[in-house]
Amino acid sequence: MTFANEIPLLLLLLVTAAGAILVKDLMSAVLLLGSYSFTLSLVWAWLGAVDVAFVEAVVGAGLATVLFLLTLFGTAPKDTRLRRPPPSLTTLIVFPLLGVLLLYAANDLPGFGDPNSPASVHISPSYLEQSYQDTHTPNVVTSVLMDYRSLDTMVETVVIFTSGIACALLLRRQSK
Amino acid sequence: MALFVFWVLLSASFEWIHLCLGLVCSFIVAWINSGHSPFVPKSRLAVRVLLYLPWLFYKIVQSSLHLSKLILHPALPIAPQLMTVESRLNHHAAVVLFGNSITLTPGTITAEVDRNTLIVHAMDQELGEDLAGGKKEMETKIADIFRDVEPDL
Amino acid sequence: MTILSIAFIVAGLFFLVVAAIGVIRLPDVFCRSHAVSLTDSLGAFLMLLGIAFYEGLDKNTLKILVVLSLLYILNPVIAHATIRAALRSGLKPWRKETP
Amino acid sequence: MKTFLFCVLVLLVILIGVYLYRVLQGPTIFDRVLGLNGISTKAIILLIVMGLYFERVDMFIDISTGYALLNLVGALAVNKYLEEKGAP
Repeated sequence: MTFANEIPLLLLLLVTAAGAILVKDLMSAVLLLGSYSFTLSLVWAWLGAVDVAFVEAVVGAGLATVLFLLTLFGTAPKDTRLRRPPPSLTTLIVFPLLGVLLLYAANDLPGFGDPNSPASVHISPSYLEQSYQDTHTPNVVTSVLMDYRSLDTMVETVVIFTSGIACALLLRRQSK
Repeated sequence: MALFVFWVLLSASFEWIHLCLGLVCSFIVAWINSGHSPFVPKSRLAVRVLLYLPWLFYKIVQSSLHLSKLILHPALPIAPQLMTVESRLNHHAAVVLFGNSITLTPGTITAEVDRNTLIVHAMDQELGEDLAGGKKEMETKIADIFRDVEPDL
Repeated sequence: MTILSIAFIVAGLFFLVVAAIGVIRLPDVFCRSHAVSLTDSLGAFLMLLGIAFYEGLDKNTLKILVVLSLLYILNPVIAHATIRAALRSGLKPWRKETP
Repeated sequence: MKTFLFCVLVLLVILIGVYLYRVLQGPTIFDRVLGLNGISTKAIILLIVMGLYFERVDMFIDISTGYALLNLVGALAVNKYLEEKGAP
């Protein structure tokens, strides 16, 4: 079993996610989300994706927590209790079905770290071999993100920047 | 300067272009933040603080053992209390160092600082006594560190 | 060297476990924060010292020491901020019932 | 040594679970903040031990430094918020 080592971490992940949904207080939900992304980035680090772990820690645990807090600071009414309606019949049917479909589809994916899967046969080696000669960036992830896909990354950044400005405009406190 | 040392420690690469970049960055950050820091560290002060650290570590070990004994004790014999400690330190950095040392020592935590009066939450009577009596020692040491800095509080 | 580092790591683990027990057992925020500070100050110190011994002397060890000093500077700040917020929002410290 | 490090890793994950109990259970919001602080300290140690386990300490140290700083930012923001608004 390849995944035997990650099971405790994944259990923690499940517990934090469920807790963040089920907890009644918005503030506690924010804190639970913070610990969720700490755990998630531990999982990434365990799988060896250090860059993703770093981004997860910075964005999830640092930035998102502070942004959520700012939102709460600007908007939270006195009573922050959530009243959640019970799930409807359609939800109860559709979502398990969707989960089963996804699991069924995941059966066809190549195994984790399989050397014969299409991605690791011809795409990854060529990136790994040529990216340093092409771009002179020692980190392959950075070179893929910033050189091969630079337009994509730029537009992504523009989208995020725009939404950030919109949020800042909406959440601006009236100084009167 | 300290920022530059920090940069070198973090990047740990000694190619000169990285070093120059770090130098420029640390100067920019220092320039932006200049005028906010309440005190400019002097080298003799830093040496004295370094000499203070082993003693602090000894205190930390001592009170850690005491606290773990308290926690593992089946009857949980704790008597937490709030106490007010008035120090005679008259320097911002000295009070900060004092509060930080108190918090770092297990069993006592600084809860509120107002000029040089600290409200401290202590775990039990003995640790509290330590603060009133024994930590006069800590205060004396810190006052000794800051003895030739003019007071600003 | 390996034996020494294992000894340090085990000692650090002991303090971490004690702190976790304290976090579960102690009655209120103020007391629990003492347990957390126990972890931060001694447990982390011993663990990281053991790891640094195992690594030997190179730049990684230096970085471990940087992380350690960051922990030592930042964690009291966090503990103090938490306790101050708890105190200012009107939480009363737990007291043993005196008859 | 490898096995020993693995045991240390598992034990640290269990300790994170213990703190998580405090975060989930905590009667007041400050308990949760405290638990989060404990979790992130454990995560820093866990990352470094993990780096030792994979023998790539240089990569993992950087993340743990980032963790330590982010932890400070997050906890200070939470506490400022709580100080100004009062506990819910």
